[in-house]
Formats: sequence, structure tokens, C-alpha cells
Amino acid sequence: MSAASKDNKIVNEKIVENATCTFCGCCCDDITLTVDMDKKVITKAQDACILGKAWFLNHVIEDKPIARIDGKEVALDDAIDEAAKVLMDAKFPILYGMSDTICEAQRQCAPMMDDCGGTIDTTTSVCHGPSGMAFQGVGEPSMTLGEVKNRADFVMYWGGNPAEAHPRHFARYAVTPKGMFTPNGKDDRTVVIVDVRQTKTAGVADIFLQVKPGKDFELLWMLRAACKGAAIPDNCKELCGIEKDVVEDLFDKMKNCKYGVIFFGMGLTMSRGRHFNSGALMALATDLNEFTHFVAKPARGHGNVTGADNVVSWQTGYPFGVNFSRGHPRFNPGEFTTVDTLTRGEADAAIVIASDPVANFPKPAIDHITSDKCKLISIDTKQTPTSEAAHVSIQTSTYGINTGGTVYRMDDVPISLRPAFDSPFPSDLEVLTKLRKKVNELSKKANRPYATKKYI
Amino acid sequence: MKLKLHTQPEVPFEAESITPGIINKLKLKEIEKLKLFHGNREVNLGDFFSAKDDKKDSLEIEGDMHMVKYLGANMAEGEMHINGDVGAHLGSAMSGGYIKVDGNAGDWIAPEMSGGRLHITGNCGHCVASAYRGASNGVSGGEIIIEGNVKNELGHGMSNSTIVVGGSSGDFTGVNMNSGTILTFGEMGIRTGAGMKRGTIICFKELEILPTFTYDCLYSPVYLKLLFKYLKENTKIKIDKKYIDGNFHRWSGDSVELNRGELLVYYS
Amino acid sequence: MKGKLILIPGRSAKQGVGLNKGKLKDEYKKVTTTLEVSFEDMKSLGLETGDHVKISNEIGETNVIVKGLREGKIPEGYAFIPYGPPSSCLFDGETCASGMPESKGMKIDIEFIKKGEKKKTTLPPLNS
Amino acid sequence: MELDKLLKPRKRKVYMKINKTIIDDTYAEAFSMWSAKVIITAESDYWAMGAARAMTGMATSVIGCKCEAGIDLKLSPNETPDGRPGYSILVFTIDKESLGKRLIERIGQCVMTCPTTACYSGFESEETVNVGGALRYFGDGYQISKKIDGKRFWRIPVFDGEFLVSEKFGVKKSVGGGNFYILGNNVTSCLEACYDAVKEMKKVENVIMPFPKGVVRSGSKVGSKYKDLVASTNHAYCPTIRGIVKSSSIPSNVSTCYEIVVDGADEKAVAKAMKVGINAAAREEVIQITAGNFGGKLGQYKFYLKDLI
Amino acid sequence: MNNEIHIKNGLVFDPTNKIEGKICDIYICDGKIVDKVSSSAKVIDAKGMAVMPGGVDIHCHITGPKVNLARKLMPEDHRLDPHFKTKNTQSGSGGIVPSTFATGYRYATLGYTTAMEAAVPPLMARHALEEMYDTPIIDNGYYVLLGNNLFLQSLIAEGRKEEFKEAVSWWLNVTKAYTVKLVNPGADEPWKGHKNLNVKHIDDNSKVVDIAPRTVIDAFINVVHELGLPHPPHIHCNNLGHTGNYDTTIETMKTAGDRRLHVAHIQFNSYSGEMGKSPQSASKEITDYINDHENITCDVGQVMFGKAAFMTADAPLTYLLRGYKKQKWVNADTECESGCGILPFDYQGMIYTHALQWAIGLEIFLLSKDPWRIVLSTDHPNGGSFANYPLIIKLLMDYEFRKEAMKHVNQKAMNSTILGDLKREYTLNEICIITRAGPAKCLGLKDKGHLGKGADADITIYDMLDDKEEMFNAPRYVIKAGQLLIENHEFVSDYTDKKVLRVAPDYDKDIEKVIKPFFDDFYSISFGNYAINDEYLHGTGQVIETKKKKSIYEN
Repeated sequence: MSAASKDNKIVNEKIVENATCTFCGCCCDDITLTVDMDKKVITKAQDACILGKAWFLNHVIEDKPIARIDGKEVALDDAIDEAAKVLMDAKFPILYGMSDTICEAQRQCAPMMDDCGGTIDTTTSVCHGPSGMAFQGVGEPSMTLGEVKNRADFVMYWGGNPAEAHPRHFARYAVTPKGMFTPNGKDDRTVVIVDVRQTKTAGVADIFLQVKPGKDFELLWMLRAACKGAAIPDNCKELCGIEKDVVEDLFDKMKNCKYGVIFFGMGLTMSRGRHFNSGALMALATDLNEFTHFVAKPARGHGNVTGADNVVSWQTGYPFGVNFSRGHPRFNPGEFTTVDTLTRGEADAAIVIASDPVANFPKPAIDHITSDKCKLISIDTKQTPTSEAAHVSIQTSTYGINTGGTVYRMDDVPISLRPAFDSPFPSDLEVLTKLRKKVNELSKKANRPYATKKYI
Repeated sequence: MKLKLHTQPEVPFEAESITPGIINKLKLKEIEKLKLFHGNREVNLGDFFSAKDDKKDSLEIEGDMHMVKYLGANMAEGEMHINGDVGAHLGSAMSGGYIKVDGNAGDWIAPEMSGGRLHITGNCGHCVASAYRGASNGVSGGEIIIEGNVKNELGHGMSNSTIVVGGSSGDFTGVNMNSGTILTFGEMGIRTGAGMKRGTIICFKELEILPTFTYDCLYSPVYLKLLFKYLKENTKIKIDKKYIDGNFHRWSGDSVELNRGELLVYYS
Repeated sequence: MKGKLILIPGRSAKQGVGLNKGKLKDEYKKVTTTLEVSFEDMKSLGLETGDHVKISNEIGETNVIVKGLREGKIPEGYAFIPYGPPSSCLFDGETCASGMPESKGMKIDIEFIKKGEKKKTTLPPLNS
Repeated sequence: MELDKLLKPRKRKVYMKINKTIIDDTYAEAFSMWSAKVIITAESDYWAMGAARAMTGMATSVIGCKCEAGIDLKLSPNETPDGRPGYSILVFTIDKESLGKRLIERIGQCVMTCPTTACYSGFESEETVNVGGALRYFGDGYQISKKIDGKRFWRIPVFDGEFLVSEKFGVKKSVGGGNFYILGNNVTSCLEACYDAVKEMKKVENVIMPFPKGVVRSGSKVGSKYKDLVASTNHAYCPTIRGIVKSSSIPSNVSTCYEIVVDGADEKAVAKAMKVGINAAAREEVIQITAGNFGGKLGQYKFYLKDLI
Repeated sequence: MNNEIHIKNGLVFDPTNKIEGKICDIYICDGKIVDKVSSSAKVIDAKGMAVMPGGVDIHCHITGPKVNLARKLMPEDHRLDPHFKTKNTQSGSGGIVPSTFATGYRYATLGYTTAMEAAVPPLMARHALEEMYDTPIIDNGYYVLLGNNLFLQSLIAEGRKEEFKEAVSWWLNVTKAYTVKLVNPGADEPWKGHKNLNVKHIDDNSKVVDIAPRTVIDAFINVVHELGLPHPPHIHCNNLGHTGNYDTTIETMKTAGDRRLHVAHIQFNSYSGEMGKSPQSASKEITDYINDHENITCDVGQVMFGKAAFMTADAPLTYLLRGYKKQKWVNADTECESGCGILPFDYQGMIYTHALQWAIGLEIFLLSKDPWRIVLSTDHPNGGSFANYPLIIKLLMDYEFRKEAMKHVNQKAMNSTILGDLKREYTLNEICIITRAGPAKCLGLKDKGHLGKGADADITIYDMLDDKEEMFNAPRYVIKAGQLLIENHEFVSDYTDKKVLRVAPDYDKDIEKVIKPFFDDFYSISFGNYAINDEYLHGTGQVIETKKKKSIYEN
């Protein structure tokens, strides 16, 4: 721990170096925090971006109950017992969220749902879940962000707005930094932005391509065909909103760079076509390896959503939307993902960890999760519409600020957190470990039969 | 045998044991004791279905079974008539026999089917006859006839089988198709046949065609006459005479892949 | 003063900042109820920055405040809104077997409700 | 008298007559062959006929043509698989293997080449030969296969679209060499009888009369005095050498003899064809109808004329 | 709880202690093997059974970033092979890359209790350690990829030997690794920086290669020797998988001189023939060299027919293989450290090359004279799943079975090998060596791979069966660190309190000052966040002592 009190005058000031901001998927780990240990607030977050500053500086210890059942304050253990009971009693419980917590806590989740025969799903399913599905279909050439910094002479952002969603992405990893083979930073790179609207990000671009909304796939497909030797069609503009010669020039640049990279965002995964859009992009990057070294990477959102993906994958074999009701993991997006199980009114209990479906989900799903048919458990660091609607609600400390642990950056690089100050609230890890243990005990008592051979 | 749903499941219900091959070999008492899954609980078939021996070789099922998954899974022989809606995974991995549904069906109908026939009079959900995520092969045989509409990803990665849709089909019809035939009488969504290697997609309405498909010609494929005749004789689908003698635009694709597939678009 | 637009919700830095301060706080609410519309559409709809409008589709409806964007920033016929409870009101639960609701490019109706309180220039600001 | 003696027919037991024509109490000896039914369709009868003719050309006798083929029936559009006019053709060979080869040659050269045609297997049979599966290579990689109702077809790109052909053709063990002889005292009347017989026989399904217009005048026997020949003229029925041939089968009042050879998919078809043929041919001008056999040495099928009428 | 176990009447195989199938008692107390236990000890009657140390897998890919990518990549494969939950164990997914829980349980049900992950890039080491903690039962360690580390290469190139040694030592320490792994050394730069090229020769000094592979190999062999790591550098040679590569392999082994070297999955490096054409077997040339050189150890990397998945830091190789079928493919570059390629694969007996690879692996087993220096592996999952081990054992122990198996594969390949002439059959004792005693010795694990006093009580008890595949497929008892886990083929308890094996050679702290500037310039994470905290060992780390040795026979 490199935390040390630096200034003798204010005894209770603490400096935390190399702290990691877990707000977005960039997970910048070079932030220096100044902490007022008396007031339990962070007073300065040096090098953090606007989002990072908001993340660190707004964190205050709230005077709120740790655990509530139906709005009434209860002891933590009682809340955990109740939550465990709800999960074990349910016939189709679902666990959702996990992106805003550490891997150590995430690791408790899948075994817990295994024990109670439920479903586990992460926020991936409404973020880059389609990219995950595309990955399963076509694979992906990818890299760590340092490779982009060191080598990339062609950087493309597709359907994403890093200037607002990942503000330091340009400066720290992809556009301006000077790397081993890019000594002149931005001058050594061609930066291309493809988006339907001219966002802040577009301002950084050497080339901005305003693609017709919903026509990303067509443009990607044309470029893929070009990799196989086809000409860009004459009606290119009509098809995707971009002039033929511009696309030809773009393809030329892609083919002839030394190390090309495409970051893509939810402009692809959330629009019509979903996984096929991101699949087309990954396939394009793969195709381009015939000419040069080319990689692609989804620009993932929340702090540790990548970690959630990894943890659920290594524990179950599948990245999200995993069901255990038959005694082994099964994966099928659309069948076991949260939005669907809620929209169809299937889940009879839901445990939400560090996420806020009541605010973000489509209306039919919100209607079910807040209804009597579905008992809701919330574990979150802040009060949200979800925690307020929950039957059992547990407030926990914040990862990266109050507790340590591991998070995965958008490029799957694991980073250890350095907490700034402690919190009266229990950590996610503590709560989930207890809950898992409790569920395990109950499941051993329940003694449900387990299958021994494949049935479908 | 005859089964009737008497209690509506609260959560997804998995009933892979309900196939003529299993049910029709059992006595009534045994049928009622058959284990099925209601969410994560093992239940007896009798808890949700009432069984009656109607002395027929086929299996009749009745009720609103939109929550019931895996009906007719692994079916290899026999006939099954379902009166009412059914849930996902109907006819999963079936290799033979005949299933008829008078009603609608959910997503993922007939995944990994390798033979047999499926006839649905109503609408179906997404991913009909589609490959499971990550797999490059979906169905590998058999026949699927849907009189209503289907949603996206019809026949994703399919091989060999024939799929006929009386109504419309959604986006990405026949995506990554390996071989086989898809015929949609109604409208088709966008990006039909994206990434198809081989196979035929036949469309009777105007269609947005991907730039990676190349136009070949206008002609009257003899093979379609054969297909139409077969469909007319074996299914209830009405086929207008103008389609049978009609001309079709042929497009080859998808050039990002093997480029041996075809889109046949009716020219009126 | 009614029309049809295609809505593209997305993230914005302000929304992210607001989120940190608390979802139940005003700042977050303000950010997530701002609908950005191209200047051309503003003109044809007869709207001015700051006006209250109702946006709706078959799923639901919500009231938001419009803001005009300079030419080219957003294509004509499209509108942008940061993610938040108002945008959720319009999402359908249909995920097309992907788990992901289609949350970009949904067709919406837009209808004028009342004039904005503050007087704003009809020309949108240089940087949105 | 001597001349009379010379002309005196050899003693035969005769007890059947139709319209004064004597029906010999003998049998036609037929042998086992393999056959396939080929259905050719086309845009119009004109082109279907063209292909059918070409395909059945020079296919009179396995002895010299490697196969025997002929048009079985003309099919109306509602009788063909694809609803277009067509013809069914039967092809016969001695063994299954060569049947496959003949079909590939003939369909490849005569049907695939003919505008607008398609070609299907006409027999449902467990035994099949691979035809489309071999012809597909003509498609040079552009061919497409399709399965309908469990049967595979190949679509081979050609100049006017696609040539559609069944992958496998059903083949059957069937009957070749069914025959009867029409004996008369002049060419004209004998040919008239032949004409009427063939006309009726053509209406029978699953049979062909492979010789020109269904009639053969150079009936053959097995073997020859010349070592290398497998067949030679059946001298017993040649009127011009009646005098010098011992045991000639030509009665004294006969100066003309024609044979009608019939190949059929099965015994029943052959029998039926022979029956309608004999009945149509029998008339006053026809003196005798008989049939060719080799004492039962050659074929396993015997069609007794008395059973047929 | 009683922590004592007494195993009696079993036929004990403990080659390390020269017990080659003798009926004797084994006593366990507190996780160790002891001389004696009290009368209250749990008694296991192993009559008619073989008692062996727990298996040790010296080279497999079961945890870490690339493994997890491969897991994510193949849901269709998991679907076909679910791993069911039991009362005592968690569920998981099987297939060619099983989930962590399934991996641990499945290794245990083969009688394996230790498995070494063969390649982890240092930047991702936390990930591997996290997964290891979720892999139940088996003890793990991993080899850290340093062969293509740009910083270390620059030290080698500049001849800064001392700093190089300190830096390697630092890296081993901060990543909690077991030894150094070299994969296709020198190939990263051509791959990443020169439009997907590859190294062609061990002495390659073309423009695209900054430093000849041999120089790198030599430097690492030397430094590991100097540091006295319990296991020498673990090398994946250049030109792996290419026809005619046996030359490179022999040159690599020659580079070691008389210093220790472990050649990984050597089967993939034993091909003769002309580059770019069909390969031929060079098993004889390779085994000849190994038989004559005590300093060399290797594992075979046996290819088995059926599903496999390539996952290797040798990125150009997987891209090359992808070209054949154009199936899904993953590439993952790690900044300054490594490349990586992943590709699902299928070995088919009817394909010449695959059948040849299968035969070459078996030839290497049968031609090598010293079982202690040749280890059974499939390079899981590159040559096939570890689930194939029992079948490989049967192939090695049963000549008739082998001959029969040869009939069902590509005959052209069989005719070009001498496999049919090799009548050798492995004995149970030799099997015990190549699966347990040998790998433990190669790894320098003194407490594993044997049943002498003080050894870890990792024990498997198999029914003695004629069908050796069946025998090794399902041990009747498995004991891990003195705890009975499998009794009568069923899990009776879950065991997660496992060890992470690692080394911690001394180093000069000042080396950080040399490394830091490079980090600040070229890495994307802070130097301060690179070193892995001890927390990641979950209090289970075990440091293996370092000592210079010339061969595995020195103690």
C-alpha cells in the first residue's frame, strides 16, 4: 500500500497513489487521491476525468440503514437469512447485475445460483452481450490497450462515443499517447470515427464518417466483401450514407496500416441487428489480418463488467444469461437473460447486485420486477429506484473507494484496487459470502435431486 | 394417449419427456408419475396434466402451453398433435416423426433437428431452426412448415432442411446458412441471407438485398415447380398458380463467404 | 406541432456525472430528460430549445425538454436522449433472442406540450 | 405332289385361333434385365420429344447398342413431377452397373443438352444408380443440390438456366426380350398387323418396343458359325431359305415374318403388352402368330401364348 | 474430525522410493505421509487395488486469460457435455475447455492432484491466480511467459546480463510464477509489428526479428540455471507444427549444452520432411538426442482424435491453421509481453497429418529409454483433452490394442512410421513414473509424486483392472492433502483449500528503478499496480526452494 500521510500539517489527510477509477471500463489506475480521513471524503482526484472526478468526489458515507426488509431497518444477518430463504423458495430465481463490484464478490454469485437452481445474468446482457454472442460465433482478434498505445497507426471508433463515455480513452490509450512505435502520438495515427451523429468524439477524428442510422452492418459487410476482392458498389452512398470513394479510401487505409484497431460501442450492439452488427465488425477485423495486423475490441462500459463476464465464464463456461435450474449451467440469451425472463413474467424472485434495473430496463420488465409475483432483493452501494422497490435491501460499501479487490479493464487486464477510506457499510464480498454460505446450507437441507445424464 | 394441461405453470416448465415414443409406451399410472421440471423443481406429470388413454397411436396434447418448453424433444418416431400454444424448444433435436401444433410456438423451435416433420399453424418466435449460439450448424434435416409469421434468425446456420413460412419472416432470415431451402410467402425483414454459404432463400415480396449479393438473371427455376408441387400435395399451404409458373430474379451470395447461396425473388 | 422521429438514446458525460451524484437527485433527472433534436427538425416541428414535449410510442410515453442541435450534428429525423428512466419508458422488452432490448432507433411520436420557461436563442449553442 | 410335299408344313399341334389366325402353342422366352424409368420434361412437348427421341436413339438391342431404350408414355403436365409436358422412357441393360453408365451417357448427352429439359427418376425402388450425382461435375463447382421429400436433385447451371436431374435413379430387375412373331403371306398385310399391334402395345405402361417403330425383321438367334459373332440371323424364320434350312419354322403358306420385341419393367407389363399386341395383330391375313424361344436355355421367363389370350 | 488415514493391503507403486508394486501400508496424518497413525485412523482396505501418488500434469492450459477466452468462445461445445452438480460439488461445463470447477473435479476423477498451467502473460497473472482459486482440489502453479518480453529482450540484446538476471527474478516474484516459459521466442515482433510474419529459423536474423531466437533461449536457460529454479525454462520451440522442424528442436536442445531444459509438447516439434510439404516422423532423431542427454526433460503433447482447441502464445501458428477451415479464431496481443491465438480444432484419424501426429507421439513414448524424463501430456487442450489420459495409458500398455487402433486411421501415415514395429509395452510402474513420479521430479517438487515419509498425502487408489483405460478412468479413492475426497467413485467432500506453487528467487530491489521507466513509457497500467499482492495466493502459496542442478537426478 503506497498510501502515506504526506503533509504533516493536516494529520488526517491521506494520499492514495495509483488508485483506480472504476466508473467506466477504462479503469484508469494512475489516479492520485487526496482523502480527508476525518470527514471521510475524497477531496482531490488528480488525473481523473470528469466522470472519474464525479465518481470519487461525490462519494460520501450516507446515514442510511445497512439492511431493510420491506423498508424497515433490520440486522444484516436477518436480511441475509430472509434473502437466502427467498432465493431457495423460488422456483425460478434470477441474479442480475454484478458489474459494479469486485471479482471476489462476483465469484460468490454463480455457485450461489447453482445451489438454489436459479439464473445468473450480468449487465453484459444489456451492454455488450451481443458482442459476446458475436464473439462466440466468429471469434475476435484483440489486444490489450497498451498495444494500441505502442503500435496502432490506425484507430477507429465505431458506434461509440468515448469522448463522453470513456473520456480518457483517447489520451491514455488510443489516440494521443506516445508509444514504442508511435513516438509522435496522434501524428502517427489515423483516427477514424464512424457514427450516426456527430458526437464530441467526432471532433478528434481525422476522418469522420456519418453512417446512415441502422446501416452499419451494410457498410461493414461491404468492407468485408472488399477484403475478399469485391469492389465497393456504386450505390454505396445510397446503401450506407457514405460516398463510394470515401469508403474505398478508408479500406485502403485499413489495408495498408501497420497495426489497425477498431473500438466499437453500443451503437452496434443496441441497434437493429445486434450481435450480427458486432459480429460483422469482428469478422471484418479478422479478414483484414490477411493484409496486416488488425484487431478489434468492444469499448465496454461499467467499471467491472468485463470482470463479471470473465468470472461467470470461468465458473460456468458461459459469459452471461446462465441457468442452473436443471443442475448444470445452460446458456441461451433471450431465454435466460434478465430482460426476457422479466418481460415474460417468468422470474419469481430476483436478486440485483450493484445495478438498477428499475430505472434502466424496458417498461414491461420493470412492471414485472416491481410486482408481487417477483420478490426483489437489492444489494447496492447507493439508493436507487431498485433498492427502494426491493423486499430485501442491503446497502454496501463502494468498491475502489471503500474496499479493495480485483477489477478487469475493458481489455481483460486485471487490476487491484486501492481503497481510500473505510465505510461503515459491509462490503459486497462480505454480504455475498455470507449469503452464499446460507444458501448452500439451505440447499444441502433441501436435498433436491440432481441429474446425472444429459437429457436434451 | 391424450394429455390435457389442467394447471398453468407459474415458471418455465420443461417437458422433454412428453413425446409419443415415451408416453405411448407407458400405462396411465406411469405417465402421471413421469418426472418433469417446473422451474428448478422436479414434479410429476400428473400435477399439471391429466392423461387419458384414447387408444390411439398418436399423442394428443391440449392446453395453453406457452410456458412449456422442450415438447417433443429428441423425438424419433410417432405422431404428436398439439392443440394450443407451445413454448420454446419444441421438437429440439428431433430426428423423426411428425408434430403438428394448432396454435403458436415460442422461440428456438426445432433446434438441432435432423429429421421428421413439424407443422405449426400459428406464429413462431425467433431463431426457428436456428443454430445455438457459438455453433455453426443448426438443423441438419427435416421439414418445417409454419403457416403464420416467424421472427428473426429463421434457419440460422441451417443445413439440408426445408422451411416454409406462410406469413412473414423477420430480419436475418437464413443467416450463415449452410444449405437447404427457406421459402417465405410474406414480407421478409432486412439482411436476408447474410453470410450464407450455400442454400436457397425464396421470397415472394419485395426484398432489401445486401450489397454483397450479385444479380444473376431472371428465370423460372424448374426445381421450384417441383418444390411447389410437393408442398401443395403435402401441406395445406395454398400456392398461387402465378408463383408456380412465375419468373424469379436470382441473386448469388454471400460474397463475404462461399458465395454459393442464392436468393430467388419473385418477379410479378 | 406533432411529428415523428427516430430516437437514439446513448451515454453522455453529463449523464455519467449525474449518475454519480445520485439517481434520485435533480441533476441526473435534468440530464436524462433532455431530448436533442436537429435544428431542421426543430424548425419543421416549430419547436424551440427549452420547450416541453411529450414523446411516446406503443410502449409508453414520457415528457422531456427539447434542445436544438447544429446542422450535421445529428441527422434529420433523428433525436438523441441520454439513458435514464424517461428513455426506459419507451423500450420494448423484445430482445430478439439476444437478451438486449432494442434501445437505439425506435420510432417515436413527438408532441408539443408547453413553451420553455427560460428564453433561449433559437440558434443552438456551438458545442452541445 | 412333290412340290406339295415339299411345301407341307411340319406337324404342329394347333388348337388356338383368333380371327382365323393360328396362335402357336409355344412360349416367348424372355430374360432378366435391369431397367430404369427416366422422365423427361421440358417447356413444351416439342423439346421434351426432342430429348426423348435423342435419348432413345440407337438403342434397339443390347447386342449392338449396349442398352435398349424407348419411349414408354407421353405424359401430360399433371402427370409429371414439375407440371410440364414430358415423356417417360425406359432403358434396359443386362446388368445394374452398365445401366448407370448408359443413363449417365444418354442423359448427359441427350437430355442435358436439350433446351429447357429436366430429368427425373421414374421408379421408386430401393436399388438405385447414381446419375445426377455423377453428372453434377459438369457444373464445375457451381452445381447446387436440393433435397425434396427425401430425394436429392442436382441443379447444373446451363445456358438457359438450370438442368435439373435426380441424383439417384431407381432401377428394377425387369424383363427383356418378350416377343411374338407375326407370320403372313405378304409384306403389306403383315406390316399392317404389326402397325396395329404396336399401336395398341404402346398404350401399355412400363413397356417399350425398342426396334424401329416397334418391329424387327432381323430376329436373331444366339451364336453363329463364325466364331467371333455372338448372334446371327434366326434362319428358321427367314422365308427365303426355308428350303435349305432344316426344321424351318416357316409354314409353307407364309412368305413374310416379323417379330415384335417387348421389354417391360416386370413380367406383368410384358404379358399385358403381348396380349394386346397379339389380339390386335390377329386377323385373317395373318396366318400364324408364334413366339421365339431357345428351349428355355436363355431366359428365366416364359410367356406361353395360350396363357395370354 | 479425524485427520488420520491408514491404507492397507494395497499394491503400492512408489517408483521414487523404489517400491514397484508391493503390498504395504500407507499412513496419513495432517495431510502428510507418516510412519504410523493411531488406531482410531480411518482404514481404507485397498485389497486388489493399486495405490499411487496423485497424478501430476506438467503441462496443460486450464486457467488464465486465454483459457477463459477459449471457454467463452465455445458454448456449443459446453452444451454437449454438462458437468452436473452433486450434493458436495458445484456444477460446471465440460467439453474441451471445461469451466474451472469442472476442471478441478475432472482432474480429480482421473486421479490427478496437481496440474501446472503452462503459459500466462505476466500482465494477466492475477487472472490466472483468481481462476486457480476457483479450480477445486488440484494444486496449481504456472509458467510465466517471458520469452517475448520486449524489456527483457532489450536487456539481452544490450548484453546487460546482471540486470537481466535481476529482472527475470523480479518478474518471477511479482507474478508469483513457477518458472519461465518461452513460446516461439522472437516471433511476437514479426507477428504484431510486421503484418503477421513469423520467425523462420532459430538463428533468424532477418530484418523483422530484433534478436535471434537462439540468443533469447540461451539467455533464459542461463538465468534460470543461475537462479536454480526447481524447473528449467519450459520451451515451446520455434517452428512448432511446421514440417521439418525437428532440426530447430535439436538445435534448441543443443543450445542448452549441459544445462537443464524442458521441451514442451515435443511431439509437435518432431517432424521431418521438406518445409511446406507433408510431414514425416522424426521421433527417432528426437528421442536419440533426449536419450543421450540427461539435462533434457520433455512432455509429449500426445495428439488424440476428436475435439481439441489450440490455445497458445504462438499466435502466427493459430492464424496459419485458421486458414484451412476459416473457422472462428481469437487473437489476443498482450502489450510488450506476448501474443496469443485460439482456435477450435478437430483431429481426425483419417487425415494424414493428424494420424501421423498421433503416431509420432506414441513413438516418442516408446522409443525413449528413460521414463523419468518423458512426461505424459496432451498439451491439454491443444492435442486433445486431459480426459484422454487413460486411453493413452492403455495405448502404451497394450501392444495389441495399439495395433488395432492403428487399423482405423490413415494408412498412408501409418506406413510412413515405425509405430507398428514397436512392441514395447509400458509397465504399471513406468506409467506411475510418466504420470506422477517423473513430472514431480522434473518440476523439482520434493513433496509430490511419491509416498515416502513427509510427502504430501495426495494419493489415488485404482481398482486393478485388465482394461487399463477403465482402470485409470475412475479411481476408487482419491485423497488430497490427507483429505478423502472420492470414496467409491463418488465425491464425499469438496476441497478448495488448495495450494499455488511458486518460486521466489532473491533479487535486488533496485532493479525496479531500471524497469519502471520502461513501464511508464510503454505499459498501459501503472508500475505500482503491476506486482501482485500476496492476497491473490489466499494464504495458500507454497514457495519451492531454489537450488542449482544439472539434471533431475541431483537432489
